[in-house]
Amino acid sequence: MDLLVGQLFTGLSTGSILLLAALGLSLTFGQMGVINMAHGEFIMAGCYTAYVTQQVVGDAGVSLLIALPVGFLVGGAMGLVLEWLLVRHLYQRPLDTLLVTFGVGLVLQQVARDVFGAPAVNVTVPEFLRGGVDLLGTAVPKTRLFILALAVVAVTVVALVLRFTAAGRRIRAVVGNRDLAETAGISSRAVDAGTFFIGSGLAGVAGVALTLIGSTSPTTGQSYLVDAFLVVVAGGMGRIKGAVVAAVALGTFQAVFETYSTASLAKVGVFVVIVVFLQLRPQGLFTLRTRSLA
Amino acid sequence: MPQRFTFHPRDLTRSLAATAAVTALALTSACGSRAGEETAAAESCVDTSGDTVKVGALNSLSGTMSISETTVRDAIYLAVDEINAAGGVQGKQIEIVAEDGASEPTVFAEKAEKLIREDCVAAVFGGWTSASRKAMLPVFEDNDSLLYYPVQYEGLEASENIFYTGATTNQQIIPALDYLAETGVKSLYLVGSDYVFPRTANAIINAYAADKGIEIVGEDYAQLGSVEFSTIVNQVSASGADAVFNTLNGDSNVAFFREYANVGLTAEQMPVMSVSIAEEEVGGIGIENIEGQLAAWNYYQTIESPANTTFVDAFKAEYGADRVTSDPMEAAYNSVYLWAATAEKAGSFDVADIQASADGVSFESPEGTVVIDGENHHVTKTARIGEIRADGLLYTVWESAGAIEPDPFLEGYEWAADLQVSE
Amino acid sequence: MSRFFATRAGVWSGFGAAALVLFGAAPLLLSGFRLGLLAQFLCYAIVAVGIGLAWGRGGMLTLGQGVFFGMGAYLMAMHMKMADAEFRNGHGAVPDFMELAGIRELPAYWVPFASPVFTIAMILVLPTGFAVLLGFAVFKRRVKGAYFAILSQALAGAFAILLIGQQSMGGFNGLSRFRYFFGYNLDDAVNQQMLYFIAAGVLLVVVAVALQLRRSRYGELLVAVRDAEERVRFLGYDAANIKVVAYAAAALFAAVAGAIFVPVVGIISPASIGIVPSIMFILGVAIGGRASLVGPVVGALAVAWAQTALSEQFPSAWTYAQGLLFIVVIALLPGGIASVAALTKRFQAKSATVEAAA
Amino acid sequence: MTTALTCTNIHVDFDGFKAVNGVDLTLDRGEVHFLIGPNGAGKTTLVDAVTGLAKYSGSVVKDGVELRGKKVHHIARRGIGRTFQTATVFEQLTVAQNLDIAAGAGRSPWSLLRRRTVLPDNVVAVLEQIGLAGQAQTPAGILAHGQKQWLEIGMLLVGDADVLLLDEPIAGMGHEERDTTGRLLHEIAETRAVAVVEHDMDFMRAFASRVTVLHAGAVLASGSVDEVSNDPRVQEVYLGASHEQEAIDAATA
Repeated sequence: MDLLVGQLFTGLSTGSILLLAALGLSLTFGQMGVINMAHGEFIMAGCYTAYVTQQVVGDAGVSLLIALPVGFLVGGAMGLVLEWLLVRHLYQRPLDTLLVTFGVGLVLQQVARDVFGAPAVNVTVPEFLRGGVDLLGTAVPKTRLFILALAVVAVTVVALVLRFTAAGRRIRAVVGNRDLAETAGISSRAVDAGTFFIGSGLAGVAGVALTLIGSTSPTTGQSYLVDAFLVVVAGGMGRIKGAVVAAVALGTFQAVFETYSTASLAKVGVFVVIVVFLQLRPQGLFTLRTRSLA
Repeated sequence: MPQRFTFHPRDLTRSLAATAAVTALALTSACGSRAGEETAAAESCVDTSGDTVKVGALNSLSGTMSISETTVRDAIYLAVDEINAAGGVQGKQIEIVAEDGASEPTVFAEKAEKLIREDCVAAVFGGWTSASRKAMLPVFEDNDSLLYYPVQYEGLEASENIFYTGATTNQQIIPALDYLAETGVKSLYLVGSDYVFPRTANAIINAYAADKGIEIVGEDYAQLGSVEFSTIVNQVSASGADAVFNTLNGDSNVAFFREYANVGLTAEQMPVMSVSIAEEEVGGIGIENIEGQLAAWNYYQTIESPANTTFVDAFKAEYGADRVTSDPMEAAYNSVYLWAATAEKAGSFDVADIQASADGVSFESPEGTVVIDGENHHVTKTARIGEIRADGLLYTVWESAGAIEPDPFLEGYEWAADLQVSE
Repeated sequence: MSRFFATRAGVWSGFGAAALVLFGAAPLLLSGFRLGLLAQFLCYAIVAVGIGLAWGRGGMLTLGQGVFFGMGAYLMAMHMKMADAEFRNGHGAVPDFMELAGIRELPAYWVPFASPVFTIAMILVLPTGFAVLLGFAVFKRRVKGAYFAILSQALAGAFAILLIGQQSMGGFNGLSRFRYFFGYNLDDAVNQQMLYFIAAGVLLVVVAVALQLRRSRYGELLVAVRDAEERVRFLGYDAANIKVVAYAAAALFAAVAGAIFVPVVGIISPASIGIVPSIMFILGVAIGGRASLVGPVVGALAVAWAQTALSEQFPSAWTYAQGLLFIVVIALLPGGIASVAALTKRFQAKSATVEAAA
Repeated sequence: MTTALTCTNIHVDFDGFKAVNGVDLTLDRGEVHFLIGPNGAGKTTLVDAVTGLAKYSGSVVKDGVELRGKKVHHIARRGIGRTFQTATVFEQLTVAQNLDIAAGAGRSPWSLLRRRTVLPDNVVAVLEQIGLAGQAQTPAGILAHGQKQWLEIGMLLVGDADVLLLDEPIAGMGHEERDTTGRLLHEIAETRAVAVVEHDMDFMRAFASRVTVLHAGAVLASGSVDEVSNDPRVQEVYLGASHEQEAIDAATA
């Protein structure tokens, strides 16, 4: 019984981690069709932001609160540079974007290795997040609750921004119909750059948060990237709602499957489920219908 | 009237046939010896006529394993520099040819072959993962050359062409179990990464536990590099085991210990015995998450002996005061000295002479005296249980009575009869 | 130049020159070790030809060729381990690595691989069949572009993880320590050269097959599907079938390359077939020129050579170089080296006309 | 004059938006049948439905065979060809290769895997018919805009389509080209049914055998050019005949 409650929470928690990692992708890949393989390295940049902030500030709690917005800016700034230097020249060639950003990811990993060294560095968990709280007889780590809450906040903010702000309406307009948006006087250049900034910034935030539970090393981002892409693929292009449902579903599936089998087989199982699922709904859970022939 | 195209050839059936014919011809003219026939052994090209002798250092300088393997390389260089400063081996200066194994077994195999056949080195030092050793083994056997392998491993291997200077299972796993049994542990939870070492180690632990009446309450494997330990820690926590035996590798340890501490498990309640966490790894995990936990090795930086003081001082002088020394580094350092001592004893760098003279060669190493076993090419080692303390270093809390003879096939343990394999 | 190579005489002389270099010059000039290395690189080149077909001509960016490469390699490795065990300990003996893993009974699915004929048949059929099934599953549902790329990449990851978990397939360590290749001693230098010849011969055959596929009506159709899939569908073709053929051919090439790779290198492990090795296959193809025939071969050889030559001196610099190559070549030179040749030719032609006019 | 295609009570629903709402349409061989109507009237969606791209309810029957539920390429193989608003040809391939591919949907795998030695007779004939015989070896990508449209029509002809659904075939053409295209359409229609989605009213007047006006997903009127332009409901939709051109400009913007 304890284990069951624990596992259900684990599913939710794994889902929230996936969601945090995938939310930025859902914007850049989903809304813009850009496959940013360096997204994982932006997450890693967030991790190291948390590390550096902690080295400077000292107190783990204060530095976490500072690192979250700073991580957003660091990730966002890297995203802007990437968009401006490379991605904007490749909007017509999505597959090439994938390979180019993979190259960027390789370079960033090596930069991290040369700057911070190859071994993992330690980001101390603040006192108020240590230990667990009792939930129906199971100890649930506070760090995971924090990440769950952060994921909820991030999704809510992104959804509100998209729905209610002028910038968000512009983004949705460009996604819906780029040409029409242009004729309506929306600069799709600025919108693209802005979307990339937000998406990459979210990766930075995810990185800061993930230092609470995982390691901070040059290869950290890699461990989240493929799963995050699968979330976006299963969730459907351009749909935050889809990403949320897919992340929680995949997280729960993984956690439950792992209880009755091994972690390795659970990973393989996730892949099989996604391929089968795409047979049923090739465009993902939720789709935007357009009349274009692409 | 149909219009003719300007394309010329019809199709390539004929060129295909021709290619196949050329290949077949080349093949029939090129067949060598078949199974069962003797193959002429590859001629060794080692040249020691000058005043230097070449050795290879083969470690991963790039890729995931570079974290660990670069430290081993530093130790190898330190030993070589010391030996050279003291006059070299048989009066010859040692010259290192360095190669990058790139964390990939195929690259290890390729580079080992290059070191032997192109660079003509007398011996190679390096390798870390069992996968890399398994990849290199046939290369060293086929070319009849020598590898000195410095990392603790899962045992069940003894090649004429490899010297194993790290611990085999009866010098690390079994003493760790003895220690746990002595401290009254009655039930164990096994957590490991999904590869050969943890699986073999856990097979041994299961056999040991069956014999000694210890209950194994769980056995879980995480994918290598996995950082999601919620499920496993939940299960560990729910199991109520007396202790955890941890054979996780690399970044997984970071995530595991964080999760472990976060659900409120402590070293007092449920100690974790780790066999892959050394001084280098503690920093990344965060001392607050792992303080008080146990490790099983043969060497710690904190060992108090003249030989170790010399080693640690020399290492810090060379590579910086903030650097730490660890078990695999020490074993690599020893391996160079053991090779040099064997060559001195044999009066030759020839592989056959080294193999013949190896038995009984000893070295006053930082961990104590180590002696080569000529039979299985492993070395005697003292087992030590270490506790991780607040300064991030490991301190000996228990050590075996004297050096333990290497027994890679566990022939001296009756309860391990089912694990033994025919070599 | 390229005109010439489009003629029959050109094709013949191209193949002739390649055969001369591979079968004549290389064995004479290279040491046994270097020749073995070249054989390994040729295996990568065989994979590259298939990627050139699927990606360059068919527009399917397959980031999971490691799966098919690995299938071919593991199937061959299974046979070689079986043959080895049989030779040492008689029929039905358990291969050495299984003993180490505590497996005392030969798993049933290993048994048929004692037969060389069965093994070769499986190498040709199994990966290709899997590619056909998977291809139908995704292409019929019109999963394409980035979706396909990411799925194929996830497939490579899942396959590697699956293998790591299988102790009866060697787990993380993979399969190694082979002694015989269809009865021939692998430590004999003559037999090592024979393996090189096989690799070289297979590469020429694969290039010839790819050439035929490109120049046939099918090849034109494939380009048509790449550039305007819907148009092809509205002309009455099932575009999925067309794509599946190229995808399966690429899978077959990769599987054959894997099967040769194992005796040449002496080990196959999950580290050689996962996500990163799979994407590295792409690098050579991109550099050489994805849409050209010989470009992927040249690119794959160049990248493998550069990796070997540079990584030992500058391990950190090589990683930067890899990353920068991806960025620079794909962003600025999507046609690869092959397009440089075409560009200079056009430039020369232009200056020639200018001169003629003057 | 025989009926080639009969559409009955076609409905297309995009997430609640009724793009086509109960359309009946008959295409006869020997006619150039124009489909007109303001933007969003459902013209292209109707073509999408008939060719299998959009899901619909209702019935489309060609030569006695129900097409609903068949896959795109099966419908195409039954002789229904379409073009797109922007001419879609294989730009990397030559004109002759484009036509050869279009002619070969029924080829056996074996002949596909071999090289083409001579051009099929029907390809040669169509090259003449669409006026591109001189450009047979030109890559389609560098053809003029109008030539691409002709090539796309030619691709349907060599594929033996006898129902041609053409989406704005004269978009971007000059006067002379329009007339050539119009004559070509009539030549084609001698043995086939041709439907043209078009905004250009002059072109429609000059070449339509029959006109169907769609509005808000339904048929507003159908008949000869005169009948339709005298229909008051049609005039209302187009804001009166005198303002016709402005209305069209607005509609095409």
